[in-house]
Amino acid sequence: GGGSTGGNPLDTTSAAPSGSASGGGGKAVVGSFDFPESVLLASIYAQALEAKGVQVDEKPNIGTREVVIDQVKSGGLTIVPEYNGNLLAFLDLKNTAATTDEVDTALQQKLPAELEVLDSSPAEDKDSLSITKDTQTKQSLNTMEDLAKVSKDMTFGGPPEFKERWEARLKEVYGIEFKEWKSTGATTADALKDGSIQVGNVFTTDPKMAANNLVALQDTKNIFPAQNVTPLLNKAAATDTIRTTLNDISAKLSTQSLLDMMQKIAVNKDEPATVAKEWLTTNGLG
Amino acid sequence: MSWLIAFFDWLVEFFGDPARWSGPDGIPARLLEHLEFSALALALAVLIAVPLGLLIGHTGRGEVVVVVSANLARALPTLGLLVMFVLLLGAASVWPVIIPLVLLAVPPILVNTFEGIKGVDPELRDAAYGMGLRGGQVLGRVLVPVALPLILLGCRLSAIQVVATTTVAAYTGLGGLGRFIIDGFATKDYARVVGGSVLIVLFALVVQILFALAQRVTVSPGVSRRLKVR
Amino acid sequence: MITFDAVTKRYPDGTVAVDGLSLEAPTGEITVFVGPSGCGKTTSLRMINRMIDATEGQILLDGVPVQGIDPPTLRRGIGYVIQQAGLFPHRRIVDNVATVPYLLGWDRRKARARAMELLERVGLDSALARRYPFQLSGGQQQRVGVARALAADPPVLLMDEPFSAVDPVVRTSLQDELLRLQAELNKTIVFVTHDIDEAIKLGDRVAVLRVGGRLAQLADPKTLLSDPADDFVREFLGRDRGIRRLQFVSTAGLRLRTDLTVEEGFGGGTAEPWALVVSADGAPVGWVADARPDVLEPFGTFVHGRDSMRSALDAALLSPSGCAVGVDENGKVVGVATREALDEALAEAADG
Amino acid sequence: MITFDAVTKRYPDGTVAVDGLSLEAPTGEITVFVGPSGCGKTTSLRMINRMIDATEGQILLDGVPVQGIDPPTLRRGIGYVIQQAGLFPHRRIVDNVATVPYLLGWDRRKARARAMELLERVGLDSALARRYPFQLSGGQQQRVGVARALAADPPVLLMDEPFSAVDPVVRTSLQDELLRLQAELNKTIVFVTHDIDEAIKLGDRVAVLRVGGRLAQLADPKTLLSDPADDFVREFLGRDRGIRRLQFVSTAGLRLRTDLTVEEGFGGGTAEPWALVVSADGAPVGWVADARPDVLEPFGTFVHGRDSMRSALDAALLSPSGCAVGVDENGKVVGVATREALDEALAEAADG
Amino acid sequence: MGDGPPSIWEWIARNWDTGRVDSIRNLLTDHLTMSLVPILLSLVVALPLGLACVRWRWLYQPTSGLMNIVYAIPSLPIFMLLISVTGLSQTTVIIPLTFYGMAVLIPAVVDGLGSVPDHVRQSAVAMGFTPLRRLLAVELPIAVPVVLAGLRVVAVSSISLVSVGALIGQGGLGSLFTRAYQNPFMPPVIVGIVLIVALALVADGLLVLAQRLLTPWVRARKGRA
Ligand SMILES: Nc1ncnc2c1ncn2[C@@H]1O[C@H](COP(=O)(O)OP(=O)(O)OP(=O)(O)O)[C@@H](O)[C@H]1O
Ligand SMILES: Nc1ncnc2c1ncn2[C@@H]1O[C@H](COP(=O)(O)OP(=O)(O)OP(=O)(O)O)[C@@H](O)[C@H]1O
Ligand SMILES: [Mg+2]
Ligand SMILES: [Mg+2]
Repeated sequence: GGGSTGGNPLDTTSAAPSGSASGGGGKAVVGSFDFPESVLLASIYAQALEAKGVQVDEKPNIGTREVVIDQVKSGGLTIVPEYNGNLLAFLDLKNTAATTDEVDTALQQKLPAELEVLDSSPAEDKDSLSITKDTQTKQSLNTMEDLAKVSKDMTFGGPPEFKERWEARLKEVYGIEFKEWKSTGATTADALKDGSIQVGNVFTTDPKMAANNLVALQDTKNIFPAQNVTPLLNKAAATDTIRTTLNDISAKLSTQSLLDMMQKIAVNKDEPATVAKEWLTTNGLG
Repeated sequence: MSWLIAFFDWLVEFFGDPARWSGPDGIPARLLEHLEFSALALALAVLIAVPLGLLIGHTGRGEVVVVVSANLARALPTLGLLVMFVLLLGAASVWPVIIPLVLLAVPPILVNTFEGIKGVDPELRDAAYGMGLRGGQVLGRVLVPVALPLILLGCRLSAIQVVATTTVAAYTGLGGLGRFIIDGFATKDYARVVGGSVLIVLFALVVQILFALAQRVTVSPGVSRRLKVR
Repeated sequence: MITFDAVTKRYPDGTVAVDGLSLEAPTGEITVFVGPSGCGKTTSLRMINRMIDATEGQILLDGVPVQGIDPPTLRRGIGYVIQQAGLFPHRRIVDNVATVPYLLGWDRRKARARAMELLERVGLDSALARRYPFQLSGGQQQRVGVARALAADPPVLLMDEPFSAVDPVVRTSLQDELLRLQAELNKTIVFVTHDIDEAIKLGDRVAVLRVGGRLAQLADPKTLLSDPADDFVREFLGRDRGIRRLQFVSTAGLRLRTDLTVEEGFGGGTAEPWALVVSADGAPVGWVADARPDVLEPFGTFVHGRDSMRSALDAALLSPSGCAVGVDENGKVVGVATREALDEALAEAADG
Repeated sequence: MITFDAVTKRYPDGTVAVDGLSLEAPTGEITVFVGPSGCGKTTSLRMINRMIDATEGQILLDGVPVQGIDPPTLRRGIGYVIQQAGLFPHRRIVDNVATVPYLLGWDRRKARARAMELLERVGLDSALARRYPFQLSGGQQQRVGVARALAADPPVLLMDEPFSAVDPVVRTSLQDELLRLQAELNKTIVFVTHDIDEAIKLGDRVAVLRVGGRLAQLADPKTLLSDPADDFVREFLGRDRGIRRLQFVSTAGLRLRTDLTVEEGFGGGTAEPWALVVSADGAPVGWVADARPDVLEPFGTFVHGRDSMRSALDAALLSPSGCAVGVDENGKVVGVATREALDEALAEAADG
Repeated sequence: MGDGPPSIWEWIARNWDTGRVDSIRNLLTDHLTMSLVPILLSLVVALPLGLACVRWRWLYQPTSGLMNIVYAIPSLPIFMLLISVTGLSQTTVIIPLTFYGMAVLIPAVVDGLGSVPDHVRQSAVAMGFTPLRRLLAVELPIAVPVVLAGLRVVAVSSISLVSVGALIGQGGLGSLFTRAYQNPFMPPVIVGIVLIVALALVADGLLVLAQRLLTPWVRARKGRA
């Protein structure tokens, strides 16, 4: 299918960028993708900024990168918690940068003029192809190379945009082809468990990995790039207050703390905002 | 104007792509899935609502139940029900989609069937009994044929709502034309969103036409007064 | 014969619609229930075919209590005609009429043939048979209603204000039609109306009910008019009771004089102050007074032997001569009823 | 006075509803338009207040052509009453009646006071004023319709079959009410009906129209009955024309005999074959025949001077004696009209 | 904050008013705005359009045909397409819901005016009402019950439809559903459904009350069998 987004007349949209830094705190619209970790990160950003006197408007749970980035470009959103690798892949599908540094460098080159990324945090949440422990033992699969041999009989499940981005790359690098691609949003883990798919795209920090006995196949050829949490900003609306605040957060955020926080959200069903607040307080940012 | 052109471009892009016309993500497969979900939901709704409406309209007992429950069912958010049933039953089966759709489809059919039967001229009912028709015969041979336009109207309204709402099924990973819309949105492929929507609207229009035909065939000209007088 | 034996109907809300009603509707006659609105006419009628069940007492059909008969079976043997005809809008006229035959399991062809025959009988063009009810006028629909009730040739016919929704002219013709049909068919008919004129015109016997569902009087129309049982009935019968009574007095015995006519064009007079000018073919032309032989005065006619004394009196009152012109069915003068002759006949009627 | 001057109405589809109609509806009188269905009665009526505009000819209101007047203004000065009363279901009775006063900008209090006064005038309890139309019976609604039309005291009243949807008893009382009101108010009324009895009862002048919208006859009711212009009118007037004519003949000149009464309890007879027994307070008790002195026979009464000859004749026909009992307004016997006296009076009436 | 998932009551208490955008209270307010505005807006637009359709009969066929099509378009794609025009605002949800409302209300207005008995209209003319005054003082008031019946349907379904907006992050209480779906947890779903149904019933009740007050002349006439 043709997923071309070029020449889309709606790409340049009407909503005017919110006026740039004005005096004290300024204004910011913090958005997030439609998965809990993104919502959590956005909430951390938002509450930290509020503490700094920025007037914050939150728009959680908007949708996929394709939709969200557009909004940041047009100024409908000021800030989104991004992952550097995915952002790069989104901007330049062919780019093979893998490590955090490589990715960040490449990103700076490819980033459109309206956008700005801040420092990448050490906290990382990688994409993965995951299978159940059951499948792993039965078919003795450990790496994605192993998967290539059996993938033709398997059904894959993941968010709809994953196919667009990775179908070609997976085939090219590993020779992985699936019998069928299914769109499973938040239910990928459940679908793996009930067997309606055999391979799924799950984030490595997703608490569902552990909860459902899932294992990630090793990405031996490093096609999934580094995925450090990286704030993405609308350049026009960015202020120094925002930049410093967010950079402070990125510095303090680690993969482990992300995992811990996600655990609270997924298992204890704590609200992202509450968890975010807790973390900010503990780290002296709130 | 540019709107229209863009719209047209999208349609060409969507329908013009030969790959769209085959495979599990192709138009025919998705259409079939959509049809399956909608038809199943509608059939269940008809099976529930029509007999209930007939019974209550005919006996005149339980009128309040109809009004209240119909209103309540209308108020139920389909998305909420969908999520609730996914959480309860898992995303693998079709029931989490079908149940909310049935709940959505029942009120219009129920209310219209009930009103249709209740609204039949009491003189007519009287005449039927007076001629020696039994209760069931009165219902089947007189009340239903006379109330048929309203009953069909209820089914048509429900069918259209179901067709439009089956889209939401895609949210939980099930198929149907909604896939084009959800996936198209996720990948910002507006051609797919527009193409899917157009397919759904066409689908709904076909449903309208089918119901209009069904009405022509099943409703007596004496009731629809289609015939020219003299 | 339909027998009401101390029948009472009390509705669940306590309304006593019919109270201890006992009467008989003889076989082959039209019995009319008449009375003010809410007096229980409809209730009484509907107890016969068990659309409503009596609270107390019983109703017998040729001696058999209706309570013992399964209602649908009972009803298929009783024709039922109501105000708006109650035709099934989704069926063609012919199928409407054939409803009961179908129910009784008649062969389709036979049922339709019967329906066509009945449509003709009630005076409807067979071209109407393929139409739907909405394509008929109110009067035509009412005729279809009657045909439908007659379809299975039931011995009993119940009619609840069948003609009250149509305009007066059509109404009169429907009444005449019913009388003509009844003369052929001899059904046992119970007819409900709130119009006393209709009751008197149609009824062999008229039952006047008063509100509360009690029988005020049961009598043939003539007796009703001459001997109302009480003030309620008298009031209900309204004015002109005396004049309307004449409707039941035949002119057959009315003495006619044939010596009061002169032929048109012949100048000669009679010995009397008035003479009736008659045309060459026997039709009346006008009265001439002795005093003014060239002025034709108006006249009134009645068909001798067929019309009632009411018509004869009316005819007499239309003319300054005070005499009514008797004609035959073809309009030919058969004689003149003088005021004396009328007085005589009226006096006799009053005595009888 | 309303004047139709060669008025023709042709509908866009070509139907000629009214064809060259010329007539006058005099001030302070009731002019009735009567005729079969579709003869253009409603069309004629509505051209007066310009709900329909004439195609040719003109209509004058006291000499002023209505075409020159702005329709809403014209209509506010003309009362209009129709069959279904046309009450506004969303307004209380009092506000319904006050509609035109409100439109004319009257003060609210004054308009309501006027409405209350009118409700009383048409015989409605003032407790009904706060009700909504659906809470009233058909007859009551019709009374409200009349009150509403009268609210702004318009000199002209148009009534289109105002009483034809109510049952006969109520209808009669509404007609009586209208006559009583008119005696007080002296409006110029144009009244449409298809019921010839109503026309004759209410009309000072009756215009009979034939289908196609042509005037068949315009006359006062008495003339109409005695001299129908042609067969169409004669047919339309129906039977009993002679008898109904008597309605317009007063009993004032009827010769009464006072020597035919005997007091109750006194055994003595009279010289005649019949004697009327009268109670101590003057009320009639019954006739006794010479031959059977202990049997009381029925009698009929009329109020002498007030009732018409029709009543007198009816009264005579109710009794085997053939005599009508004349009473005064209180029901006391004033004398007996023998058949001879009646014959005399009738002959006179026929001549007149 | 204890370990393990909270009970539904704890969850409600925790989230009722956190001061954040996604507290239940704020969602409720958003939900109300996004459903009430289209209800009112569609009424305001449908009235003149309905009147126009009555005045010019030929308009009704095409209008109702168009509205039939509008009714058949699922809300989701319209939300998505509108994002590019109106952005991530409540307007994106309000516009399509307004159109759905119109699809129900225009026929209701037409039917309502059609329910004015002809004799009532005629007698208004005959009493000298000018056309505008007749419309305002006679025809519209009598049409109220039918229009209100339509408005009840619109109100209830708007309130329930807003929740679909959650799929683009603008769903009021509907966002409880997406949240609960992404992070499987039942209490938000239940709270969402209950609140939406409650809102709908309250709105419906208010409209019934409004009908009672506005149209005291309409009473269910207890017909007898
Ligand atoms: N189902 C019922 N429940 C309670 N009361 C009833 C019922 N049906 C009729 N009635 C009452 O019984 C009485 C007689 O009703 P019925 O219909 O027999 O009168 P009717 O003589 O036919 O009157 P009409 O001339 O108006 O048709 C009335 O007072 C009526 O209100
Ligand atoms: N708007 C119209 N367009 C065409 N023809 C009409 C229209 N209104 C009435 N007519 C026709 O004009 C003729 C006279 O109609 P009108 O309503 O005046 O009759 P009417 O005497 O009042 O009859 P009815 O007693 O039935 O009320 C009828 O033939 C009728 O069909
Ligand atoms: Mg009755
Ligand atoms: Mg008319």
